[in-house]
Amino acid sequence: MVTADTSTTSETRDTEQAGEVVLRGVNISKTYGVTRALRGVNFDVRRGEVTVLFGENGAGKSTLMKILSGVEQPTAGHLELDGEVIELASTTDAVERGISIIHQELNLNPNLKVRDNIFLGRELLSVRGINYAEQSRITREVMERLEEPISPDTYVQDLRVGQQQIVEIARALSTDARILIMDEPTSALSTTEVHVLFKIIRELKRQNVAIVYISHHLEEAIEIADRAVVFRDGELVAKEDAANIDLPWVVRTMVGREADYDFRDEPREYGDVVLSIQDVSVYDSVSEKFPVNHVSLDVREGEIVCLYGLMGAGRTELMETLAGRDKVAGGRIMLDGKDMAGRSISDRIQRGMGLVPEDRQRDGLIKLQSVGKNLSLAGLSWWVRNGLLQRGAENERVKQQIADIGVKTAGPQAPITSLSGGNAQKVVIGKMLLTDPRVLLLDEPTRGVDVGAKGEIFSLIFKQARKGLAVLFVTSDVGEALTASHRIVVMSRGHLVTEFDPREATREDVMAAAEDSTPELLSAEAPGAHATNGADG
Amino acid sequence: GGDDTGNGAGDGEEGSGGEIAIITVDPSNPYWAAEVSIAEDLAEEMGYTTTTSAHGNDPDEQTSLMETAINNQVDGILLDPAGADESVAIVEQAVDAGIPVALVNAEISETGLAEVQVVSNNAQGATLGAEAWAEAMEYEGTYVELFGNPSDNNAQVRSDGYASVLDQYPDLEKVGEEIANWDRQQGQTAMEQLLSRYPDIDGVIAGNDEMALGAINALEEAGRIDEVSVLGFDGNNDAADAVREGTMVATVLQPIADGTERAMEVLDEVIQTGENPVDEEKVALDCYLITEENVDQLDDFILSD
Amino acid sequence: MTTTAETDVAASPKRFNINFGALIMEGRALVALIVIIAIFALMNDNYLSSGNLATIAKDVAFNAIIALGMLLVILKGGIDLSVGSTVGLTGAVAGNLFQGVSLPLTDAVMYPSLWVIVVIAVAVGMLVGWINGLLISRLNLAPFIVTLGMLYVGRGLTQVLLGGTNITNELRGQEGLNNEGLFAIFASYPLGVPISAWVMIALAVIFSILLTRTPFGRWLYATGSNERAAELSGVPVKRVKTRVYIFTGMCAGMVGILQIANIRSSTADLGSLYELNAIAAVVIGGAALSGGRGTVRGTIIGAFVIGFLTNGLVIVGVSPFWQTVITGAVIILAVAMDQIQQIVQRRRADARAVAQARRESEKHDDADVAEEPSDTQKVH
Amino acid sequence: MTTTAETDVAASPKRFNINFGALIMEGRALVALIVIIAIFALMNDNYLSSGNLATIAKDVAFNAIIALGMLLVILKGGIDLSVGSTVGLTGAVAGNLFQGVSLPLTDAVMYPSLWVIVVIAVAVGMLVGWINGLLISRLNLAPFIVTLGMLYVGRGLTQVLLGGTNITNELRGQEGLNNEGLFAIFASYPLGVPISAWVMIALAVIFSILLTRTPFGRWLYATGSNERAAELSGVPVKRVKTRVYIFTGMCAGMVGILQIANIRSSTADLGSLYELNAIAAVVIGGAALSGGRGTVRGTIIGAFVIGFLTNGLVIVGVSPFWQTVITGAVIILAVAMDQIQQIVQRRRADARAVAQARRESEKHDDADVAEEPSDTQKVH
Ligand SMILES: Nc1ncnc2c1ncn2[C@@H]1O[C@H](COP(=O)(O)OP(=O)(O)OP(=O)(O)O)[C@@H](O)[C@H]1O
Ligand SMILES: Nc1ncnc2c1ncn2[C@@H]1O[C@H](COP(=O)(O)OP(=O)(O)OP(=O)(O)O)[C@@H](O)[C@H]1O
Ligand SMILES: [Mg+2]
Ligand SMILES: [Mg+2]
Repeated sequence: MVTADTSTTSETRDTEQAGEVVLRGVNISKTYGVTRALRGVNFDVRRGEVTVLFGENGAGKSTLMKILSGVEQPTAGHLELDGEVIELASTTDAVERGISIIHQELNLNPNLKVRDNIFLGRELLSVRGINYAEQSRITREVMERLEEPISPDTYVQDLRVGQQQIVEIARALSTDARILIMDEPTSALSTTEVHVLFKIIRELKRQNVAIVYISHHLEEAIEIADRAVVFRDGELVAKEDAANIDLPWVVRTMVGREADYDFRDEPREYGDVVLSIQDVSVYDSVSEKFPVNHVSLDVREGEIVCLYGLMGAGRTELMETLAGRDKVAGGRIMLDGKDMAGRSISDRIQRGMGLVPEDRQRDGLIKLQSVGKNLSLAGLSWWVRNGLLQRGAENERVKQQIADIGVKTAGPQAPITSLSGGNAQKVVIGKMLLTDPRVLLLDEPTRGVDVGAKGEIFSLIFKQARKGLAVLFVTSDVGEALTASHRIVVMSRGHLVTEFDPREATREDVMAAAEDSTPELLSAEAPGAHATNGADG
Repeated sequence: GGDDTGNGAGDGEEGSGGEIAIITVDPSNPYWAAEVSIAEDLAEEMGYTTTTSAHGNDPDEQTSLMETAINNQVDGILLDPAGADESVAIVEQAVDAGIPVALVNAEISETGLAEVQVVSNNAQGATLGAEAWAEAMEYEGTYVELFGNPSDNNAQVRSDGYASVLDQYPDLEKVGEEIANWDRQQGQTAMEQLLSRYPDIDGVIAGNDEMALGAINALEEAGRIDEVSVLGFDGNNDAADAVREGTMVATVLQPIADGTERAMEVLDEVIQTGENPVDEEKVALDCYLITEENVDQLDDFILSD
Repeated sequence: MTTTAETDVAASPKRFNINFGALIMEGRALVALIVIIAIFALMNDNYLSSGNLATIAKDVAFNAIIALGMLLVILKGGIDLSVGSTVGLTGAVAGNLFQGVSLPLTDAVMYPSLWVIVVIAVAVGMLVGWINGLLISRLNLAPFIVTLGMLYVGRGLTQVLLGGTNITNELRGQEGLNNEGLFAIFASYPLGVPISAWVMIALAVIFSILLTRTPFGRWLYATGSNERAAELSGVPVKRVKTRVYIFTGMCAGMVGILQIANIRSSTADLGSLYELNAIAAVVIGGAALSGGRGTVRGTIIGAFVIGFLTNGLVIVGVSPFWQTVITGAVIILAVAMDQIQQIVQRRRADARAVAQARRESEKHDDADVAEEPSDTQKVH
Repeated sequence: MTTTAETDVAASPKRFNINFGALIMEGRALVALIVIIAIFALMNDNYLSSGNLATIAKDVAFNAIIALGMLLVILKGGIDLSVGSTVGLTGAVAGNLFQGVSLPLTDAVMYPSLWVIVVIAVAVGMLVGWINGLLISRLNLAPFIVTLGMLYVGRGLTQVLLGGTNITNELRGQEGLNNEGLFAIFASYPLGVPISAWVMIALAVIFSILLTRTPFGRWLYATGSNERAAELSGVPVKRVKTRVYIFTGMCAGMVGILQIANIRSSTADLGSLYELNAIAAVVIGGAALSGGRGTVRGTIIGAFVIGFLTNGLVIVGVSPFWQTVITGAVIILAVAMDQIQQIVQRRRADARAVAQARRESEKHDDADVAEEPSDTQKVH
């Protein structure tokens, strides 16, 4: 039960010295079964500074953060807060000592209102039970600070992912923490929202709050950093002042070698049109809007088309509609000249169109099964003889695929959960490649994936494209859009607004095209905005 | 209440009397199915409409069904009660509401409430059966007992009745007892297991026919049916067949047909005239022993002379 | 899918402080209830008589009290199959206490007073719940299987305690032993309403407050929808999980007492299959078996649906066999109703959207002959 | 938690082609089985006699056949409470067919031949399953509530069909009508083993192949583990979901036929509570009620655990009341066992890890005295 008494705490803070070590992890080790996630890490958090953690997927960043915030307890080593040895048995312990965390994965309760989520586990009480009025007031305050007009009474399930991430941030801010840990807080945020967040981070620094920041958007992270720390295989391998680092240094230190993060594929002669999207609209009966509105686009053999846009632009809806999960309200989807109307997902996969979904945890991985079974799932029909699976042939092909796409794993029998994020993503892509597709749809294939793996994933895509595969991929990363595609299509508020040739366009052009026509996002706050638009037009 | 009786009396002559609620135990069991069909047919002949419901020996369910009948202002209730003590209160409630209640097949532990309590004398029936069975056993050997649903007090009454006879014969030794919940399949499973435990068993007494028939199946399969004497209770058609074939030594017929008729007649009389024709509220109908000799006279719980 | 359904509706009317999603879910149950009442009332005049309403109230109350406990468990995303046998067990314990307890080592028999008996019986229910809760929260066992095991254990212990006979006369208590009054109190009709209905009302109010106005309520909803998130927010998830089973056990204990007073006997079968009716009531009332969604109001309505239905079937004289069939069909129908309605609505909305999209694109085509194609193809 | 557990174990022995995780889960059931057999065999010599083993085999077979169907449903993440009443219903349908079907509009009575009856009965089971499946997969209703409703509907229809009488003599068939032989075939003991056990073996083999060697099997595991991902991988999720209920219904239909041959009568209560035993067998055999994990082998072992236990309790002469208690306790224990074992193992592993880490960090400290602090502070 924390009361929001901002004034007094910030006063005391002023007397504290910026740059002092406030929280220190000493010799921290963490073991999960046979995995050694952290080995003897010494880590400092300083008042009024932003410490940024870099590291590949599975390097142990989140594990350390969980230990600092009381979610996990170290197998060995201890924590010191203001020079005093402490033990954090639970998150409540940590919050009471002023340590808050924004988790990498969204940790919200969709069936509760925003204010209830923000105060979950530390409800404000009055004589008549929970003091909802006060909770709402504070929530509204925090939301104002975040420049996000989310009502405290909205149910979290009605918010889009980006807004949910804002709620997570709001929760951490509302605890009035002295130490604030942000583990990938911006993975679902728009550029504008990221800027607001950075503004708040700077404000907090002035109030002497210590901040730990993790992101795979390296440029963004370098921008906000005061200090950089690099992890590799559970070990802390480098510490540097922000002034002394640049992108190549970060990549080199993270990956442990000179890594190629500039992946570029040369344009060439493309073949016939494989995928033809003709005036497609998608209706969402829930929001009563058209998240995809009269979209037309052709993708040719061997061509890699990037669908760029901001969060909520309708890209995922479009991709899922192409894959067959959602119905079209108008227009046609043609694959190799055949209309896909009424065809099921599996039909479309058989005919050569498969989707690598945006959320691989939720839509991509069969967690209870092995790497091999995950890989072969979509293409099982290849190995069926007389109704039975030829498991020998299947296994051969799967092994070969693991080698071809470079999945780092112990073998087809290894559980899928043993893979790092990047490798798991490769499995999801490899699964679709095993269906021998004509066109591959990739929705944010590199979200949450580290630089090294990102490069590998793109070289995998390039290789397939050279063999004639048509590729349509979604990204929210302009850099990626400019380097990894042959053509950039910008989507905004459900419309395709413009196209660019990546060799000629600049970052600013592309970003402006996406943001320009999106003064306000298609959020739940503007009901009917689009429907009216549609009716008029 | 007076107004109900009035109604009944008025319409009775023309054969379009009131409504009778028949509340029985479990009409999916042949025994109670017979009770229900006899009562329904008779009521129709007498010019009543009927609603039938079943409490499955659950006093709680019985309470709610009785209350529903009372609320429905039926003209009379024919009840096969769920438990002697458990049913007193609810019968009283019906009587207080001015609805005559006739009890059939089982009694309640108080008199002066129901118009009539026609019960088959389970204890007497059990002794009859036990005597015949003991004779077939030649008063010696080991036996097991299959016990009915423990929450139904007839299970205990019959078991006690058997014991009262069998205890007199020291050479008859009861070696095991299993609960089979009046059910044929459970009886069969229990018997199969008991046979594994006592391969040389000489006899089986069962609380009802269904369990006995299950036991007979088990014995037939084990090839021991010729050496083992089985006793049933109820006198249903399958049991009659078994007696005919000699696989069941005897069963005990509860005069359910007679009893139901008697109860219905009293109920009708009370509804029509307001007068209770019986002197003694409790009418205990004796059970009949069914053996090879008289089994051919048995059909659908009716033993013709 | 159901979740989304609630979402949509809850999303739109943000100005009001009422949970419209929940209301619609309950609305479905309410519609079912009204339809049922209307049909039977038309068929039989006595259906809505005050006497029959009292009967229904009493039956509904027993089911509703259990269902309220079940609601908590289901909100948590669990299930409790052992409530029925806990009702039997607490009834048997109470019955035994009325018979008196032989003190060990002496010949003395102790007769606890009525209120002591009541407290012990309810405590036994809570104990059973606590064991369920510990097994489920500490050992991470599946609630279904733990409570299934407990169903057998409880029923078996009931039979052991009763030893094949029902306890009936002893329940009246004896003068001077301070254990009289079970029937007078627990089978009474204060203000013409059965005591069980009063208990139901009291519990409904208490549980409503518990769920909406206390941190425990928030924690419970949170645990049911996303346990991990709740835990990371500092919700004492294990304690919440254990506690809901204790609440359910408590409800079962209360019904145990009320039922032995109602039927004036403690029998071995008491409470069997109560769990199924309670679950049906909770689900008909709009709760999701996956947890995190459900309300007290809905549950009560769900219990009334079942109560009015079974009573109505009896009162209009449907044959017992068909009663079973219809009850099953109504359970499915009540739950299917809003899904069907949603599907119909969605279809209609989709059709409208298709029409609109077509209209627009025709206009589009006309206007775009010059402009649009160039835009799309210019890069090639 | 269980998931992680399996993962860990499965992860280590990468060279072998066996799913060690599954083996451990079944191992627990196997241990329980061996313990049970050992105890009862010591207490009673007849326990392992060939006659008793045949008895056990028959009982186990009935439960196992149902449990195999239930396994598919549980793998999908569903549950089927209606199997027991489907057993009763198919038995009643078969019984009615033996009695002959009065053709409408004529006075003629048609007597289907034995095999037609068998096929129709099994088809009825599949029909019930299909309805369950459609309601669950198309309307997205919760399996628990749909099959609960179907439990009532099925039982009620059974009672309607039998109308209060058991069908017994007619099952023998009549010469010349081609409907003789029910008992001779479906209650026979080929090679001294009950026919139901042969059916169980055949189904176990078929289901094993189905689960491990066909796309359907993969689809089923995938659907149970992550329905959304399965769908996007081209798995026809709805068809898979519908089909598992049809399989369960088919198994129930087979048991219906086998049981009426076994007890030589078609009764209204046939099959009641089968669902609970089947679920217990599946879960004891290592399957997760949340779906995606479970094996045929485990399920069969689970059924044997229950069969050997209930038989043993009778054979050693435990009082019937206590039999219920012990059965419940063993169900919980069998499932709790591996959790307890895991907790112990994890504790031990943690202790080892702590020791190792400490050892290392001591080394580290020694080495770092000079180096580390400078590293940390150099930025200042
Ligand atoms: N609960 C757990 N059980 C077993 N292993 C775990 C668990 N949590 C993390 N790990 C393992 O510990 C290692 C470190 O994981 P961690 O989440 O800290 O990586 P990360 O640096 O945050 O990666 P990312 O950039 O992908 O978020 C990985 O190998 C991971 O698989
Ligand atoms: N299941 C849903 N329920 C309600 N609204 C939705 C749903 N899915 C998408 N939307 C809305 O549809 C619009 C388009 O969302 P979509 O996810 O397709 O965008 P996107 O460009 O892929 O962005 P993101 O990267 O966030 O997924 C948004 O306004 C979003 O809020
Ligand atoms: Mg991480
Ligand atoms: Mg998207």
